[in-house]
Amino acid sequence: TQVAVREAINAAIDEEMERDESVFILGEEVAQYQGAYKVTKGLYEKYGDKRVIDTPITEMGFTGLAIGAAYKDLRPIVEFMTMNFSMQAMDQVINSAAKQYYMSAGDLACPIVFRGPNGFSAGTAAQHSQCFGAWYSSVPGLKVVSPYSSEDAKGLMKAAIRDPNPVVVLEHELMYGVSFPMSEEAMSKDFVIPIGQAKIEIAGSDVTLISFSKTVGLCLEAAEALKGEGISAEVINLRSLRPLDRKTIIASAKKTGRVVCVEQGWPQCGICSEIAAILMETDAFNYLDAPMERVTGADVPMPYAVDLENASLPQVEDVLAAVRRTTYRKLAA
Amino acid sequence: TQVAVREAINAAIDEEMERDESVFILGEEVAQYQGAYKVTKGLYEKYGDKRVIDTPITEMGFTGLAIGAAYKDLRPIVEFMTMNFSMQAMDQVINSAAKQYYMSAGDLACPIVFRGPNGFSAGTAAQHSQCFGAWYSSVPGLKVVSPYSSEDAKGLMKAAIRDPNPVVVLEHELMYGVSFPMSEEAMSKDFVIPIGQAKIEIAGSDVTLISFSKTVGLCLEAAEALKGEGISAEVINLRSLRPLDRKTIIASAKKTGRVVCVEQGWPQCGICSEIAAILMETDAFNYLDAPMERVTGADVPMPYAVDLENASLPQVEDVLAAVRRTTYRKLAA
Amino acid sequence: GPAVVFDLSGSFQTHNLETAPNETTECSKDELWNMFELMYTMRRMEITCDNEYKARNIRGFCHLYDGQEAVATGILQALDEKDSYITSYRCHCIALARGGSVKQVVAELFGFEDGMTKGKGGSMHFYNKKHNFYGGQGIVGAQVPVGAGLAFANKYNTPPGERMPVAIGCYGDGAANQGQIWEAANMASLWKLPMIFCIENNQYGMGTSIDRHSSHSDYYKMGNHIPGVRIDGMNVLAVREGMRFVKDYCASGQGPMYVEMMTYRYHGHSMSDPGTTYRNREEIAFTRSTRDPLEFVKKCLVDAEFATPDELKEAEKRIRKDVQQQVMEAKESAKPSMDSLFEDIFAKDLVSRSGSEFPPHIRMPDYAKSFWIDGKPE
Amino acid sequence: GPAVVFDLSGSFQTHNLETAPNETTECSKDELWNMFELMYTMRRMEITCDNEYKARNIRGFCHLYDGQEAVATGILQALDEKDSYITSYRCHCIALARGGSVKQVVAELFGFEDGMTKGKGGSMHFYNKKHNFYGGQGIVGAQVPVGAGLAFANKYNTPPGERMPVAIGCYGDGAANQGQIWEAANMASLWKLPMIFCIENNQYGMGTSIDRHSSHSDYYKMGNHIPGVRIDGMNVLAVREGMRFVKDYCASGQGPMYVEMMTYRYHGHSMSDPGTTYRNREEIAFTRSTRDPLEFVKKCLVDAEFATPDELKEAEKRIRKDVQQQVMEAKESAKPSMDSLFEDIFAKDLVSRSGSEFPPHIRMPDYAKSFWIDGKPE
Ligand SMILES: Cc1ncc(C[n+]2csc(CCOP(=O)(O)OP(=O)(O)O)c2C)c(N)n1
Ligand SMILES: Cc1ncc(C[n+]2csc(CCOP(=O)(O)OP(=O)(O)O)c2C)c(N)n1
Ligand SMILES: [Mg+2]
Ligand SMILES: [Mg+2]
Repeated sequence: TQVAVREAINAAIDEEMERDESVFILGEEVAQYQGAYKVTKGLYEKYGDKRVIDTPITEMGFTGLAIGAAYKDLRPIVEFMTMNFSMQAMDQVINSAAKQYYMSAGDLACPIVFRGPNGFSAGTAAQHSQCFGAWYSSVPGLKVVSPYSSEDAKGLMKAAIRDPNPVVVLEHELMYGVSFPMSEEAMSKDFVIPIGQAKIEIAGSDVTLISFSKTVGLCLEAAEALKGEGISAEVINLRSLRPLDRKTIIASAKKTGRVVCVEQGWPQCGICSEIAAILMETDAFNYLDAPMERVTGADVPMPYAVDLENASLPQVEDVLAAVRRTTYRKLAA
Repeated sequence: TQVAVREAINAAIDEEMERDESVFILGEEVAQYQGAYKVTKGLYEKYGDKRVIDTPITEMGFTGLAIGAAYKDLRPIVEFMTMNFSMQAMDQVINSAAKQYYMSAGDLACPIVFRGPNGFSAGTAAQHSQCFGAWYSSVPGLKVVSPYSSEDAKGLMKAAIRDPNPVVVLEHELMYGVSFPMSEEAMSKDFVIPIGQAKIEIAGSDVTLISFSKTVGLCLEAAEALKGEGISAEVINLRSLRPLDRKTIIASAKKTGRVVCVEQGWPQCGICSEIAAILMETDAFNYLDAPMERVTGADVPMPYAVDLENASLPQVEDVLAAVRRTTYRKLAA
Repeated sequence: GPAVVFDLSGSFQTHNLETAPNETTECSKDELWNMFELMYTMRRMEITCDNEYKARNIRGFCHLYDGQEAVATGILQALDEKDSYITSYRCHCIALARGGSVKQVVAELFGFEDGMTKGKGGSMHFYNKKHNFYGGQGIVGAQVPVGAGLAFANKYNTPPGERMPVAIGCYGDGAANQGQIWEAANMASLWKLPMIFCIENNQYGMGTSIDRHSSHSDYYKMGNHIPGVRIDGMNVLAVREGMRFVKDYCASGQGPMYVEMMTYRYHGHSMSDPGTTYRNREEIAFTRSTRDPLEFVKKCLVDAEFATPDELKEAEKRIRKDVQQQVMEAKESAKPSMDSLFEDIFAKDLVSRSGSEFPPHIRMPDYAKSFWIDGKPE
Repeated sequence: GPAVVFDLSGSFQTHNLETAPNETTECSKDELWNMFELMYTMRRMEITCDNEYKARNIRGFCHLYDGQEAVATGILQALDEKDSYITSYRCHCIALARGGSVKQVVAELFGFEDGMTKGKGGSMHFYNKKHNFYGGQGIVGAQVPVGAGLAFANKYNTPPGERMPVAIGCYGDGAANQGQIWEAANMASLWKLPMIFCIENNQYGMGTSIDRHSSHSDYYKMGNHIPGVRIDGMNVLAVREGMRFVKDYCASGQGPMYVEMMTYRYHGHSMSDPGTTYRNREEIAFTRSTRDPLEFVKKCLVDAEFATPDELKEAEKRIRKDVQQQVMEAKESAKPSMDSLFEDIFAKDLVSRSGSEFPPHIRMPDYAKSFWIDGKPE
């Protein structure tokens, strides 16, 4: 079956709400309006205003409130209309949720999901295009996942809701409407993707392309193009940013000897930077035939005009250019 | 002359307030109490309540307010009692200050300084020990500096205040009381350290140690110890985290062929990660005789008990262990 | 010509105040014509934006102001350009009135070089420092403490005891419960800043009606001990007169004031919202037919014998044409140059405002295409 | 024994309420003795902490509660353990009263294994979920929306129409203008949550007196339309009686209430603050001699003939000894094991509460010393 990412997330939330009375969702416009991006469609009709709750536009407040509910073993799903607005609630997410289990030496768990579209959209400019992958993934006590496909979206969302810890789910607005085939297994109510495991989307032998969220699609496109050039690319969809699946990254790097990382966020201290550090500090280094390349968002606040916006975001050609640089030596040999 | 870091910062602020009527400072307890850490000592008496302003404990509000004042060409210095509390104001710092000049295509500048102690202290536990180096340094439109010594502290603070852009100054509580010699030049009212330039604290040939803030001291200690082992370490004090002085990093890496980065913050997507990525994507890679090593804070929320806290923070032995690993091959050769 | 006195009774409610705005106001022919023309230009500009958006010439968000024209217009009449203005993403019309042109606004929405922010900002990001207009803010509520900072600067720069320029921060009913607004109000009250907290109550924050997002729906009382005024925001003369009162209070050092403008938004929240799922068409139609701010000002013009219906039709035609013309000109504008991507990250200098300082390196998605200040990689 | 009636007139002020707390209260001998003993234990514990801090056995921050004992004690008497309690960093005494012991509190401050949070939290981080105590929060204001969430859960878990357990969120006068508190209050009011917003007004936020940080200093009115009560926080009987009234209101589904406790902090803000630069010694001495909550409860005991002065002396001696004893025991505790550094990052399971889930890799400063779940590097 073909399922759009939006429906996959919706199904995951719906199934988990059905399965567990303690699950509820709150956020701006999630109930009567069915979500600014219609991700919560039908939930208000089905579960009513006890469990599907429109909030005032007060991110710090409703995030704190949801965290309090989680301390008491409810399982809130907090929708940020976009993750940009989670910045108003950053202190609550980090200091009251992520660090809580540790600070209380295991007395207070915080089973909560923070979700919403992350990163760029189309023409929404600097304040509405920030990627929070690197920031959230740096925080111990949090789990962070970021789906690419519909299967990812469903399986990771269900895992996030069932997890007894705070989980940030970084979705992508431009993926909501994209449909993917979904396996029988993935259609089932028991389908859960373990947090912390990357997925090898395509196996390959010459170069490893690593990404998460929408730009996994870019890597797949690039892999397809590279095929024509006789280059076999392995594509890793990270799925989880915390814990990062170091094993899969390292094994692939060892296998191919060449790594290109792709993300839409700003370059400095990004997910690609971390992968560079992992390659440096592990055995993988000895297997590298070329330095890792990264392809990232431009180091500017996102401009509005379409050409400037495009130039600020990774494109297939950018990935291909990086791959060519990194495979250059081999091809020349 | 020996000057403590606290006095150096104080002098910088005092001199700039004297020089420019548009400079003022606000924050919790900065005026009558003279600062929680006494950094603003004497300023209230000297400049009065127009320019040295105690605020309510409302970080988001007073940060936004200061930004508005900066839009009108005043030059506010915002003291966060510690940078941890800047998380409540994160949205204002990033969305209203950092991105503003770009979003307005150069119409609205935001000449403002955000300063305060950053990172760990002694026994203040998880919510009061976070390092914000990586996060802030990832944001285009911001400048980020982090002094180690008194000269750094004075020169960078003055540069920050004079800069027509938002500058984050990451100080360190445990350094406030530490005294350093200060040159005649640094004592002068015209002493300004250019933002974006690292300082080579010690030149060396075998290995490069890179750090910022308090842990520069650790690198200096390590360098001293290594001398005894016949290893000549170059120590780079980054001073600025944004713009990062890529040139100095790369040149040193090329020279020594071995790099160890040290920071107190969490490892994932940290400053060390970024340096790994820089070494990967530049010419420097070809000069590396060993993979870069990083020494970072432990990947846990900061615990309170002293032994656990110590174990969570880089110690000289950790730096030495990393240096030994990275120089191992050479020594063995 | 001689000014006419208009009756404003019933247009105001006050909170914590011993005085109140005048219940009548004088207005000259010129003044009223100016207001009408500005409001009609706003209306036409917004309607054009709607069409251009549908024609896919505008991307991203696009929040229209039609229905609320009397609010900004009345405010702008009561304040002068020394007073600072900051508002939310719903900012096209203020950009227009504070030193901008239809062409500049629309060119921005097209993402063109001649746009007010050269294609960098889009719908939510208009600014005009020279005219004391500070945006344009995509983040709900964030403009309010920033606005208090503008007021702070006004106070800072005015000798003690003298009348201060004021600052106004406009925000929606949905934004009104944002905590940072209260934080700003506390400081403004504590420090007696000449700050106007102005809630444009158009009854909805996106799809949520005020009774569902605010436990206190008398927004002019939300400042608690801070005085407040509720104003009929569909009556431009009431807005102007009410704001004169408010400005006078704030400018004289008595501290901030809350203002609630009762108004309505005709369009959906942004372009993806039809605006008809959470409120019914009758409600919109009823408001349009009974409270439309443009119809009101036209009626005033005719009633005062400042204009005949034909003159108004004539003027409308002229303005429509002018808007159309400016939109055409906007379309001639060029796309921003690729080099502009690297500009405006850092300011070089506040005094000369002489353009950008460039960071040493601006990484691009393809590293090889990065900007280096000296032209070559390190 | 028979209960005695105590006069509480003058102990309360109300806002937006038609009813008010009783002006008299009944109290039995046992009840009053219990309150006294708890309060005196709190006092001795805090004084001991002061000494131990000065002896360098405690590190970091250490915020003491002496002077404010009647507040927590009275609240705890009025609520029961099904009611949730959350407060700020000034939390030792609530940890004590909500299921903790002097030993556990002090051992935590020593950074020992037997500490209430096993040496992980220190002074600001006490919790006891079993006893519905949720901290302990190092970030000013943050506990208040979280507290509203506890109230939310109480409502969620109670069948509609039934009496709900309440939640109380305590915070200081300095915290009271944090915007997130207003955000929480708006939701609590909108959704009729059984939430008590409790301001412990000890007159100062660190070194800043209320008139310098708050434009509105009638904190019980800060909820605006939300009802409020001001209570003499030095009178434990008034606190108890007032809080019964408040609890009753909130539990019955009428929505939240604001409470202002008039109290005083004897110590400086934390250990680095002598507490005497921004307020003079006379003020402290005067409060101690005229309003001390312990002297007050002792006087009540004697006046009601529940105790003789000698019995009280005896009891004080016993409690002092007990505190001392427990501190000694705390000192015998071990330092936390190094392995505990890796525990409690993730919970494994909410139901069995069976300890930690370990991430695959926990990086340590020296990479080689990292934790790997399967014991070896990838
Ligand atoms: C912090 C934040 N949260 C959410 C949003 C998304 N958002 C944009 S406008 C809006 C509704 C605001 O309503 P209101 O304040 O009444 O203003 P109006 O649109 O009616 O002018 C929302 C929820 C945002 N931009 N920022
Ligand atoms: C967000 C934040 N800002 C600042 C601080 C530093 N700080 C800790 S307590 C305190 C004063 C709080 O005063 P008040 O709320 O009156 O409580 P009290 O200490 O009197 O009990 C401050 C400024 C903090 N912990 N968190
Ligand atoms: Mg609205
Ligand atoms: Mg206080």
